[in-house]
Amino acid sequence: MNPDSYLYLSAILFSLGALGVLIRRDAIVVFMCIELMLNAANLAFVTFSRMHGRLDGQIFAFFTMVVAAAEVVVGLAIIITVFRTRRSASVDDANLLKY
Amino acid sequence: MDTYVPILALGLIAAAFAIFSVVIGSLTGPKRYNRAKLDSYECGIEPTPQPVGGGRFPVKYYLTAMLFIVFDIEIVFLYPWAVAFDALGWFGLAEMVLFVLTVLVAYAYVWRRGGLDWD
Amino acid sequence: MTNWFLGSFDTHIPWWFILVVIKAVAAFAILVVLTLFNIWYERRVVSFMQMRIGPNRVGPQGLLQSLADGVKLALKEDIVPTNADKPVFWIAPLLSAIPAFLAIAVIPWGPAVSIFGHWTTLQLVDLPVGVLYVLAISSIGIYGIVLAGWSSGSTYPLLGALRSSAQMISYEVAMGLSFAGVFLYAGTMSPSGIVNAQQHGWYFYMLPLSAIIYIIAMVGETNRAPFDLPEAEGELVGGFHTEYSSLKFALFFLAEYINLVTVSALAVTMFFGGWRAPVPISLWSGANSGWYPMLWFMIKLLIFVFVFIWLRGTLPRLRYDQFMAFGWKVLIPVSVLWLLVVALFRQLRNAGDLDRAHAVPIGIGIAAVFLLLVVALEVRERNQIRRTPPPTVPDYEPLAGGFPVPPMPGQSAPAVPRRPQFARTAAAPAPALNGTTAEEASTR
Amino acid sequence: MSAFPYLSTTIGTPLLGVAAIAVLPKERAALARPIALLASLVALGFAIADAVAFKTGGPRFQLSESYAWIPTFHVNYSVAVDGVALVLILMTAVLVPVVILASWHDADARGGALTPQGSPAESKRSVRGLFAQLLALETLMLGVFAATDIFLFYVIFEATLIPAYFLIGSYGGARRSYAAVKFLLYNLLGGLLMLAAVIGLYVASTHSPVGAAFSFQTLSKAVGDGSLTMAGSTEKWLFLGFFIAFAVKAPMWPFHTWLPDAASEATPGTAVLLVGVLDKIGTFGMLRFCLELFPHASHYFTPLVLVLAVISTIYGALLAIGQTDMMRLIAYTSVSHFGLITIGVFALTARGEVGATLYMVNHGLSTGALFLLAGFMISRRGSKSIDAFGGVQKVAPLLAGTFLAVGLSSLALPGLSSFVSEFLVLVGAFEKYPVAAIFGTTAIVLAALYILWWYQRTMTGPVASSVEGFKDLNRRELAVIGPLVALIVVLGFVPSILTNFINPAVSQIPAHVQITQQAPHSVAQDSATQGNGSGQ
Amino acid sequence: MPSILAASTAAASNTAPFTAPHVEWGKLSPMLIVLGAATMGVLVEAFAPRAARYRLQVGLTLLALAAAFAAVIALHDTPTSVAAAGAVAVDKTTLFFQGTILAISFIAVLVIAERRTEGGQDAFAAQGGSVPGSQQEREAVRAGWLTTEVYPLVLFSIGGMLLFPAANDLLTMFVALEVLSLPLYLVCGLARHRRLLSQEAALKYFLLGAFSSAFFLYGAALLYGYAGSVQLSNSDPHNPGIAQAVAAHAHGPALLYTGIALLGMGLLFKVGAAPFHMWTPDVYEGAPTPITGFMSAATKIAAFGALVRVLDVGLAGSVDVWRPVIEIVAILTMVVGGILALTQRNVKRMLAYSAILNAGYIIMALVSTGHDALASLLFFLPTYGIALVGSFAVVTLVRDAGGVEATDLSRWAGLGKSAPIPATLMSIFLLAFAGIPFTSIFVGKFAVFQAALAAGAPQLVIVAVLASAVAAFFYLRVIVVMFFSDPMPDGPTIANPSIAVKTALAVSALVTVAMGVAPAALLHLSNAAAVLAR
Repeated sequence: MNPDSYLYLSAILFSLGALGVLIRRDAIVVFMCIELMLNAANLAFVTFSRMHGRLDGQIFAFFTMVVAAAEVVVGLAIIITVFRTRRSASVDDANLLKY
Repeated sequence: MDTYVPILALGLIAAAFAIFSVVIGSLTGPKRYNRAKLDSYECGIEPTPQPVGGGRFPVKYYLTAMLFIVFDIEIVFLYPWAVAFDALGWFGLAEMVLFVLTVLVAYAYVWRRGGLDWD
Repeated sequence: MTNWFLGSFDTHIPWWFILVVIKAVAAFAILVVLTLFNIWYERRVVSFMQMRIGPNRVGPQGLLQSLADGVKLALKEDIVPTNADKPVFWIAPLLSAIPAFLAIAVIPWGPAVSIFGHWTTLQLVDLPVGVLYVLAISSIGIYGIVLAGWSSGSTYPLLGALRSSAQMISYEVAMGLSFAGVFLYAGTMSPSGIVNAQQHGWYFYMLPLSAIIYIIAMVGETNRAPFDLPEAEGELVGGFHTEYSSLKFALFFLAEYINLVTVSALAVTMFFGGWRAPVPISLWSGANSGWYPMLWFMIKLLIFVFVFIWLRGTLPRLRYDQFMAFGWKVLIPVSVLWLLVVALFRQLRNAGDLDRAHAVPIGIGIAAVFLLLVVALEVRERNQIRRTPPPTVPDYEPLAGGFPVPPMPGQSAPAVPRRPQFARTAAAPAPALNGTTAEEASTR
Repeated sequence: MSAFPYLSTTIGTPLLGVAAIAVLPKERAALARPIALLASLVALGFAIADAVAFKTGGPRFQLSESYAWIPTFHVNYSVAVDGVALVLILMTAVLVPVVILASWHDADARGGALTPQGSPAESKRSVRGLFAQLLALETLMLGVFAATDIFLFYVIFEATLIPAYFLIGSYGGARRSYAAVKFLLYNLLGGLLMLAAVIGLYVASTHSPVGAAFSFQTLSKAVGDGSLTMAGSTEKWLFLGFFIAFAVKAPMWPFHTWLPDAASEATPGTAVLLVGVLDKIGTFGMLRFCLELFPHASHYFTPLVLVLAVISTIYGALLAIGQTDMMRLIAYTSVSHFGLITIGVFALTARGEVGATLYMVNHGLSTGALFLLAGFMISRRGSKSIDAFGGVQKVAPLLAGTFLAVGLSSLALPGLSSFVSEFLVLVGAFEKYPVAAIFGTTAIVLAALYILWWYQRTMTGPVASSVEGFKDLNRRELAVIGPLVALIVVLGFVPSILTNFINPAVSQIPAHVQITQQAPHSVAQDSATQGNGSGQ
Repeated sequence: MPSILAASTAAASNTAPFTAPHVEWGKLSPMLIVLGAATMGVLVEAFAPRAARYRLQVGLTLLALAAAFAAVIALHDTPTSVAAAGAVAVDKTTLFFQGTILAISFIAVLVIAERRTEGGQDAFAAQGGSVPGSQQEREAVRAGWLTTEVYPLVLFSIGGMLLFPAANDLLTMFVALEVLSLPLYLVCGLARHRRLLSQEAALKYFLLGAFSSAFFLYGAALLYGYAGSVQLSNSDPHNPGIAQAVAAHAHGPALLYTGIALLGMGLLFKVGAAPFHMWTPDVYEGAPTPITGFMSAATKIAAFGALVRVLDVGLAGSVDVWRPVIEIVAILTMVVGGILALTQRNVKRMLAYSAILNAGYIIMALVSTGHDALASLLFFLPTYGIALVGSFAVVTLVRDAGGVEATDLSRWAGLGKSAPIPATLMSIFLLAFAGIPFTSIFVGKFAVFQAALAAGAPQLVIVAVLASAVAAFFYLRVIVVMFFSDPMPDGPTIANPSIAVKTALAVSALVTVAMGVAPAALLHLSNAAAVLAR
């Protein structure tokens, strides 16, 4: 199978994620979109890894997973704290710092 | 890709069966409208109005989810290490001990601070 | 070669594909049949344990009872509550059932056999990462449960779903850790490779603790008694599927029983030699070839199912906090440390520093230390509980909060009826919100 | 390198005073005044010693010291004086003790001279702060004239802003913070442009056979002998960088607007230092750096500069006539005078340069004295407005007399110091740029107008009711103003005291610009691309 | 397609015999000390009694930082090399960055550990997870709890910062980026006062930070696709790194260009360069002020270290591609920082925009891959960082009633009279930011401008000069308010800090002035340190 297809898929996923971050307002959804971007990068890494016949791309993917997990932990903690305080996870409601 | 064809086949069969069941279940059964029947079940008393999803979850569940992620990631690293263990030798063992100890430090912290207690 | 059955097919269809279809259909059929059988099996065995008879009317020995139940369910009204999130409510049972079927795909039921003259293994597909596949697929099933609970728009299902997901992910950690030891010994993640590696000894005695942990964890994973808290009828009225009826409910039921089979099959594969014949029979050279291994596998599988039923029949349900504490505070640390011990042993042996003569005493020593550690933890826990002074109970107020209430433990109702103390009702002390007493918190 | 570090000693003495004041305990704060006076007098002594040690027939730069400071950028702490720098150092050293004496009570509890109402919030001002900052400013002013390393010069040039800023902002009048900010921003912007130019010069030197250098002597020599050549446009940009900084400093139209505010809001003492000394850095910089480092560009931009200078001269004088605020009036006269100095600098004749340099000193003395006298009057009356005075000469004849003498010096009456310099400037300019000289001459007429009118409105006529009970100059004030008047008179008759030093230093400058003008790298070459530069 | 893992396991167990990589523990010791101490800190949290934790944590943190600094010193003449199988470059630049980060962190931790200004409590929430204003929070405050987890978190972050500029492959760099960022996201949300603001800051920082790290990651993926390696540089011809691939024009440039762009976005976010600066003011304002000081300085240093390594080592071959972009970013950053700072009435926000502006100056030094440019960057960063820490430390001292920091500029009126020492210190820092001579940042600016001009970017210098003039205005405004206006009757009180904070302030101010008066030593050091392992 042509690896280019995977790259296209990964680029589409990444763009979707980035778009989601920019237009969605719910912190959790924004966060999910970021995770989607990370996973898109992972897909790209694995594809390139296969194209180059080298393993370091896969190792990178592993580490990305770890980082994504750590991000989930930290992010969830922050979002829940804000959520518990404001009873809303909308980014728009977090407006105390509006310029 | 061929490897996954059998799984796909099994998946198609299972999906066909499951969808068939869900659809047929809604067709074969009787339909007798009753407002109380369609209410949420709360042991017969008037259900408490609440949003879908029940609003807020106890924070404990999130904590469990976070801990799970941490350990699951540990496992992600354990598996390839375990499979390649014989080739890695002492180096692999030492690195993994270091890694596991680090995770255990976090684990000890969570334990001591009551993160594992479910009240 | 012409065949009455296959002759009707276009001859261009490759053989491997036909085999795949046959095996897939067979796997599906086996699972469905096993489910029907297991439901009956469970009811009969539990009845036996409870000195009852159990289903015995429909079919010989009541064997067709499950089928009858299924038909009955299909004829029941399919209720979708008003509060439910409709699409998700529909999808959830599918999400639960389909992965359940899929998980079985990588389990080897036997070695290579000849089907219509073509050699093939009795395994739908031999993935090199088969075990990972099972873990991955089975975790999709959790989505089904969570979404079912969430989409019902009702309190009990939601709580059940949350509990269920928390429980499954908690025990999945221990489960995953117990597998690591097997991989370490087998050097592969392929189920068939693991079975092959058990040629000279099953892993349940080479890795006893792993096996035990897995068996405990698999009960937790399947939400079965004594770990059936998500469905706890007494507390949650059935948990996540409270609002489900008709065949949607049946699908959850089906999924649960298929999962039962899957985890049992995995246990057999990982720790009990897979399709390999047990010791006395394995002395016969033909035992591990042909179609016989499937028989051994089936027997082992049914023994595991029996164990499940046995547990349900004899053990009471755990309290949720005990259950979570057991998973997080016992299973996980023990399995992590155990894994390191196993690795150390393995490496010592690989490096040639360890021969069998030393291994046994060292092994026993480590096991003893382990045991001591577990006991010490347990003792410590209990001491702590004992040392914690009983919470100071506020005086009994018959009308606390404006309603007549019965006395709490530690309180006593006034001996003689007397004038109610209305003046005091207003000043009911607020309970601590975080649920920890100051003293307990200060030790953290 | 001389055996005794004359210049460093001179520069460092006030700094010692700062240190001494800094360690004063709070309750002995009043001691800051004598300490400051002592330090500045010692510095004056050292400055005179410098002048004595300076050999008028010797090489241009003398008393030089040089120590590596930032080797990475080839920056040295190198100081040396030529005649121009020496006379300016002398002027600074003279003015600072005078200012300190004049500022004796500026930090008192009842506010400075400009806030007689003494609003209650304007309570305490730090005595130690005032005198420490005056001394710090003196150090920097002495240093900036002595610096021969361009980086060092720039650094001190910018650093002078800080004490000046706080002096204006902390001790000035009601709108002092506005004035201080305006002062600092104008000068900082100019300074930053200069910084860019300094760096540009350094980079240019890096690429030349001279090698990376900041030394003024090295660079000007290299420019002179053609070993450091810059692309025409580069040189013009660098010139502009330096020039705008200096033009802001020596307030030149249209960069002058900060000066009236700063001068009128500052205390008289600060105003003296500001206009008398700090602004001289601008004209000093033009004379030394613009002309000698960028001869082609200087030549190229001379018409533009002269036009601006002439505008400054006339504009400043006209506005001075219209002022009712005495401090602002003096500030505008300074704009006018600086225009004349600039004409002298850019006349590119020996007479012009000498005249300009001499003018710098004389202007410092006469304008300084004017500010101080105005300060004395304001402190008595509590108003800066000219209209608030009248007939002062009847109640305070000494004050009026000195005022007249100083004022006449400011309008360049022959026999008083400014006359010599103004004459030299105009003659020098006339040799090459007669039109500019003619326009410049009108300033003399206008100067007579504003000085005499001012005198007439405040000193003569019937005694205004508010002026009754005016005390004449007291002893401290006499000690302040006396030496300045004496110097004005002496220099009016014996300008050669200074011109002996100045002449050799500036004599080569016109030649320097002329010679390099014929260098193969002609200005005309780039005039096509840089045509907008001349602007006329 | 065979599975990922199958391939890797097969490769590991069958085809190639595994040779254990050589890990040069000694060369990694600064990072190991800090991260090890951070782990210890977690254990302290777990096992030490509550009363003893604060002392233990602060001691441990400071000790670790000192030890790591000593390790950096001990390593100072190790030859330029690559350690840990090519993952970490141990060269002079790395050591310089590490030493700087450690020194600045040490000072910052002194401020973070301050308890006297709040009457025995530090700047952090008594209990991070409790809802602001809830009964639970009140109880935690009454019990006098301290979130001592801050110290291990800060140490982890420092560990990441030490690794960030040292990373010689994108994987290590990515991990370092996250180790650096994740703890910071958390501590940002832990301010004792104005919790809601703080939590929102944490949320914004987290979301935008994660967003940018996703860009970094995808950029790394594309560069990996281009070069077939994640190593920035590898001289082994069988295993060429990105630099070698760029030099050899390995593949089509599309992957390279896109990769550079995405990677650059991720890194520029961390330094707070426009147009990726949006988080800076909010986070600086919302975070606990001692943390703001710490992260504004240390993060910036580390991130510039990484930028330098990526651009100068990995992508030096395609300098023509990224240089115009860097120039535009520098200009944009200076313009945005300068102009928006003008409109601020809050000291912390003003300092945030000034940090953006200063980031613009530093980016100027990136336009050239030459030695001088790097050296100027190396000089600028520590001097700027230390002044930044000092200025935020002063902000922590000015308190309104109730212990809330008075960050509104109008509240600072007359501070020069009511509290001359803090006001003078603040003025020193502000004048330094404004680039007044005889302060360290003046020399830094000079160096950077000189490097940019020498690299043929006069337009940058012009913009920088104009931006400096604009900047002077808003720095001066603070000084004007402090010194030239009269104190308010209900003005803020000035906390009397502990000796530690006094030391930190004194050291910051002293360094700021000393490096302006006698910068030769540090310049010499930064010149000597401008050596990258390529």
